Amino acid sequence: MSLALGLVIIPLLAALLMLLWPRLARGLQLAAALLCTILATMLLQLVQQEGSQQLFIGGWNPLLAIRWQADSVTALLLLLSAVLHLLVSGYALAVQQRDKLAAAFWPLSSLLLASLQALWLSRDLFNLYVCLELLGMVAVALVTLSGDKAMRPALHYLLFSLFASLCYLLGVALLYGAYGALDLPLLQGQLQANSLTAAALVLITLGLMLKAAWWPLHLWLPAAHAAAPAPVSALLSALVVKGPLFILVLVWTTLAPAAFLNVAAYAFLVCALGALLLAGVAALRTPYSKTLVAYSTVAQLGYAMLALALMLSFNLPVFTAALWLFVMAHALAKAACFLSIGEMQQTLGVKKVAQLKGASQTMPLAMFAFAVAGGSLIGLPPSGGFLAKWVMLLGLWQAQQYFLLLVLLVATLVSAAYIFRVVVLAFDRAEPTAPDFSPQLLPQWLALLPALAVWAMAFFSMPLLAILQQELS
Amino acid sequence: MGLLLFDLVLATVVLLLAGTAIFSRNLTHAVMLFMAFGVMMALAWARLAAPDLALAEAAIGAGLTGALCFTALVRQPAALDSKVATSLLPICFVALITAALLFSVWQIPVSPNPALSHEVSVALPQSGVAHPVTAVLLNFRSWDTLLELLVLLLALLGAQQAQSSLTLYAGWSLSLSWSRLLSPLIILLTGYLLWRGAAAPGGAFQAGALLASGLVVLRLNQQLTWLSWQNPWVRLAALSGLLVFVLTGLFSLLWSSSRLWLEWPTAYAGAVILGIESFATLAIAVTLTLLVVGEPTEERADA
Amino acid sequence: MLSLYVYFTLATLLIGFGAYGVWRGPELLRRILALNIMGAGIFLLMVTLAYRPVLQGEPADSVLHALVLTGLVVAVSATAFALALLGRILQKGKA
Amino acid sequence: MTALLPYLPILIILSSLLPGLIIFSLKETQIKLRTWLNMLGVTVKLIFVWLMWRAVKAGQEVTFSLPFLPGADLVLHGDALSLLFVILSSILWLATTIYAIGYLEGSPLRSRFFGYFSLCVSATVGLALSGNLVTFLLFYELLTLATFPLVVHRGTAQSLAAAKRYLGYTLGGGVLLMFGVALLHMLTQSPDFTPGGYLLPLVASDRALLQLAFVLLIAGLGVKAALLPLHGWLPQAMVAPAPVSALLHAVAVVKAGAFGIIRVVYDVFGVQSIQQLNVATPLMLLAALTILYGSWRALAQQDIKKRLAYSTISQVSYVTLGVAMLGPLAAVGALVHLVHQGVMKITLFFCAGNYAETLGIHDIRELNGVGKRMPLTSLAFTVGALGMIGIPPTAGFISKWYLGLGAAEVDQGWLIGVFVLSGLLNAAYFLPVVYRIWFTQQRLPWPHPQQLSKKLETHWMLLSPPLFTMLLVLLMGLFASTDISPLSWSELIVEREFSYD
Repeated sequence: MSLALGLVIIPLLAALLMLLWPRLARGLQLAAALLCTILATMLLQLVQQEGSQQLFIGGWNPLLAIRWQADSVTALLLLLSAVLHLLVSGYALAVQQRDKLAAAFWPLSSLLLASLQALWLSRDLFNLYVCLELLGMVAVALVTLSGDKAMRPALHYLLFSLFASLCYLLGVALLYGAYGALDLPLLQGQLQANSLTAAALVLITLGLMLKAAWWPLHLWLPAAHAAAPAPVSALLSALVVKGPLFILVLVWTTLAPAAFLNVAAYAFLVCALGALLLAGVAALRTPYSKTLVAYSTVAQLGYAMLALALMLSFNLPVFTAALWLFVMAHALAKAACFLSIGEMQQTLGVKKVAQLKGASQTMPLAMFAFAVAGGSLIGLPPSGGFLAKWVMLLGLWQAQQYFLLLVLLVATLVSAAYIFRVVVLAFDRAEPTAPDFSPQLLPQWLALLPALAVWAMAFFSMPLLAILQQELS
Repeated sequence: MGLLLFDLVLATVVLLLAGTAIFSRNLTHAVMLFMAFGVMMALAWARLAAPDLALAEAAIGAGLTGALCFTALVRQPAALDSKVATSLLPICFVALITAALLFSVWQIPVSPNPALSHEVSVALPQSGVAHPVTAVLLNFRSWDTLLELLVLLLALLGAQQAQSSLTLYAGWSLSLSWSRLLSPLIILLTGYLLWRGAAAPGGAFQAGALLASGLVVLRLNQQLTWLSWQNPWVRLAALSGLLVFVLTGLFSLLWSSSRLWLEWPTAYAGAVILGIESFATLAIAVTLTLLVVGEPTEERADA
Repeated sequence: MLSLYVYFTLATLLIGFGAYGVWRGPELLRRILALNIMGAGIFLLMVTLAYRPVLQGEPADSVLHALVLTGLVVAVSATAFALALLGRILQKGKA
Repeated sequence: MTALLPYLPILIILSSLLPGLIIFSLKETQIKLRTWLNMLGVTVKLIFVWLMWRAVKAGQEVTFSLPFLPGADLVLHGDALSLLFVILSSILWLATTIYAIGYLEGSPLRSRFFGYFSLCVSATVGLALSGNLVTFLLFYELLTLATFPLVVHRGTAQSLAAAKRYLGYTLGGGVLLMFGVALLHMLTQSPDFTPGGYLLPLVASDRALLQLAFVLLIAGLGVKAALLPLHGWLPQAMVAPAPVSALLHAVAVVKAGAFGIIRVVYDVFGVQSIQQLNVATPLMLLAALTILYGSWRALAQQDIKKRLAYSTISQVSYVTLGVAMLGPLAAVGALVHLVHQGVMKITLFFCAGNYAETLGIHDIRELNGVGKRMPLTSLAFTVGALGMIGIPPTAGFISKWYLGLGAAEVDQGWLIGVFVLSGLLNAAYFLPVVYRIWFTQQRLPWPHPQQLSKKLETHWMLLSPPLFTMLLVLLMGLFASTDISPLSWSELIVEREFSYD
């Protein structure tokens, strides 16, 4: 468990030192990111070998202490966030001078990593609240790095986020009032199916859905994610919305009484359908390229919702696997999308989709990164997105959900439509938008890295599925 | 019976204050009503056997938030008359939800699950402090507290990103002599609150908030010009709470036998907690001060 | 005993008022105030919950008190941040 | 030598993939290096293919597998059928590469073009070598992605529209295929392709699901094979440069669909299951309808490439039809037509490209008297056209003959009527063109003549590929009975496919 501790404390300490000595920031950032990636890999190995690890902070009785738990899903998520942090930091380092990235980016992004890692590890309802709040504040602070134009989206984001945390806190308070405990494993199986529990769960779910930007509570997301600087958008879309999702899954799989599962599954299903179809259409229609990617996040989260809904209504392990595969594939692909779109926006000095015309001639690598990442979002083999979709398809055939198969088909085509909306334009040769300055290769390569990582994911499907299966047994 | 009457009156007052704060046409009034609401809230909490919280709410909830709101109010556009849209449908909707919530809240069992409280009283002797709230905050659930300090720091970092060049505290004019007289007193009080926290209501946050109020007053009277984020020592002070917390944790991790995160050896727990609390107080005070007064800028000269 | 229900009700109503204000507040500052009122309602609920043992002659629930204290600091931090953002927005609007 | 054997399939793919990836990074001006890399790739690939051909002929199994999905490894497998397609695409790639180098001389963005060109061939070869459905699906989608930049290469509004339509159809088809493959995977995992299929044990228990899977698979593959309601992308995709059209029509895309149908019918379901599931007749009807429809529409086209495109729609469905008949002779016809049609159609497209590039001719009415100006190209065109109609001794005759025999064998006499009618239509849209070329006088000046060569009628790189493929068309027809002809190879395949029990 000292590995897990390192994963939280190293970025935290690094951030504090960066604040003290801003000059060291870049070096510290890279060192901390590298160290975290190594530690996370070691932790994953450890968990695979020895099973899930636990820690009661301070060594107190489970009732009193805050519990940390590193099971295989947690270990995977820890590794995912460390790796993404490393990749995004690399990109940020490459472009910081050109993009005039504010100095505050370094400590804030390190704090983002620390708070995410703390969230993945925590199994205490109130501690999760603090982590959520922390995550929300870091995210908003990062959005404000864009300066004036980002202030209003940032404030909206903050207000939504605060409201959501309060809903969550109220739910937790009700649960505590009824059952007198905050520790998730302790509460497991304790909850009775009465109106109090229902109210608590509804509030918790509502708050988390708002935070995770689940359709139809996603209204704050496109503006906030589109306003932030590219590396920040990448982190936000890839990781931050996954935090509340993780808690939601925890709550519904461990806490909720069996009697509620069906209703919840239906509610999630409706949201999932809305996200997959309507948010996809919104992505298809928006004129701005970053907003397109942001709407795509909302749409892609629909897959996770769908997986969660199916997980609750059918007791099939494939859906659990599908859920986390979606989360991972989307995180990597979306990071690549935002970085490449950001790179093109910076270099070409444009915001609209239509102005990306001819980008495959002016910035072939960045466009390629976008297309490759988009391929994973669509679910083309052999990408991580394909793996997730494949696993889900198997489950759907097995559960004989023909309507949902149809929905999945349409959703896939919609996502293909909005991805290729950009890619096709990029091949337009008539009057391509001229770059403001000569495109830089290194950042484009760095934007390509997460996209390549997500395609590599498919070739690690066996170990990945093995890890996810370990969780279930 | 008398107590119930008190409760009812208090509840009515609080509710009225909150309602008028939300529905009042004048934003300035709303802010003032909100501050009064905070004070009444503190009263309610004192009534509900939570003196720590009453203290904190008075200092933080009413005082600090109110002060912050006032500074924001100055920047509001002149047209202050506005009206909360009171269309029927949203009101009904919220009322319905509130009713449902009320119904659920009433289901909460009156006699709670005693397990956790029992556990606290059992573990209290090993925690190093006598006051259970402090024990929970800095020992049993110290991880929460560490993260909370981080949240506070983040608020400062975020606010600095949003820092506007114009500072509008010119209206404040407390005389210098007053503030000079006040400051030693405040520091004394802070120390007392902090020390008391180990055994009785009081502690780092209340003390920090108090210290901050003193610093704010001094800062606004053109004293303490060194108090700015640019100054590395100030940064160190603002970070000291977190740094000491983390480093103490790591130190105890290395030296204690069980090697658990944030586990204080029983023998030293009291001292460790007092140490952490002192630095936390300093950090909180500096952070809050910076939050309220912001960065000094050249334009301030005309104040 | 009845007092408990008085405070339960008060807390819930505050939450309702706050939620309405957050939703329909005409100015951003008002929404921030409303959020604080909603938060105060939740904290009040928690304090009331903590008061339950007192009715049975035991000390109040210190864990809940600690949680509320943490929550308060979190809330004030968030409010300060929100107000700073608001200040920047308003200043820009004026300029 | 034997140590190399298991790696042959992956080496065959890499021999075009690696040069492709390197070409992407080349500068526009590094023409020599690019040409050299292209040629090296082709040569190396042909050597590997030859090695594999020897091995398969000797009855050796060549299998390469990587762990991929649970229950479905990434299997590359060299058997007689896959080799047929591999050889076809490798040889035609050689011709098309030479042609493309000549065709694109001096045009911009050639590194990108040749990069994707190589990726496209890698995907095609991978698809041919796929050892199970999941691997096939993977390369099928990669093929879509690799061909899309080629279709859109010109970057005009027209090609953007065509590319969008192409993507819409092919990605839709890909998703349907994926759903079908997932359904089968759920039922039995994805074992390697086996002659005679592996689904027979399930026919009794999961009849409806298997029928659904068949429909999904055929619909997914039918998009690329341009089966009737799914053919809409093909005529539009004509805006691509001529070598791309040649490759799309003759080898890569439409053949990938047809090849997939062959695999699904023979090696996944198997003749017996198909018969028991009663799904062959609808497929047969659809194919017959497509044959007639394509020929009929070709008749009305005045643009040379458009006419050829509709002709492709019609001709590829011969393959589907032959497969759907489920008889051994028809199967021979289908397989051999896969090869013959590819070679003939690529000849025609090369010639059409030559006319357009040398003289600026796009319309059939402008072809008057072109036989005198470009005799060699016109000769190749004529041979190709005659082959398409099915006149002996061209290769086209052989395949149509076997298809007719097959129809008689399975007692579907009406299909012979279809063949005759389609043959007449073919003649009706090809013979007037040939007549114009040779027997009419030039009336108008050439629209846009260019002097591409001092001695020859056009650039040698444009001229030699169609002559080479024309020669192949004749040789395959004349020496159909020899050991190395596609016909005898097809007979070998069918023997292995139909003698599993």
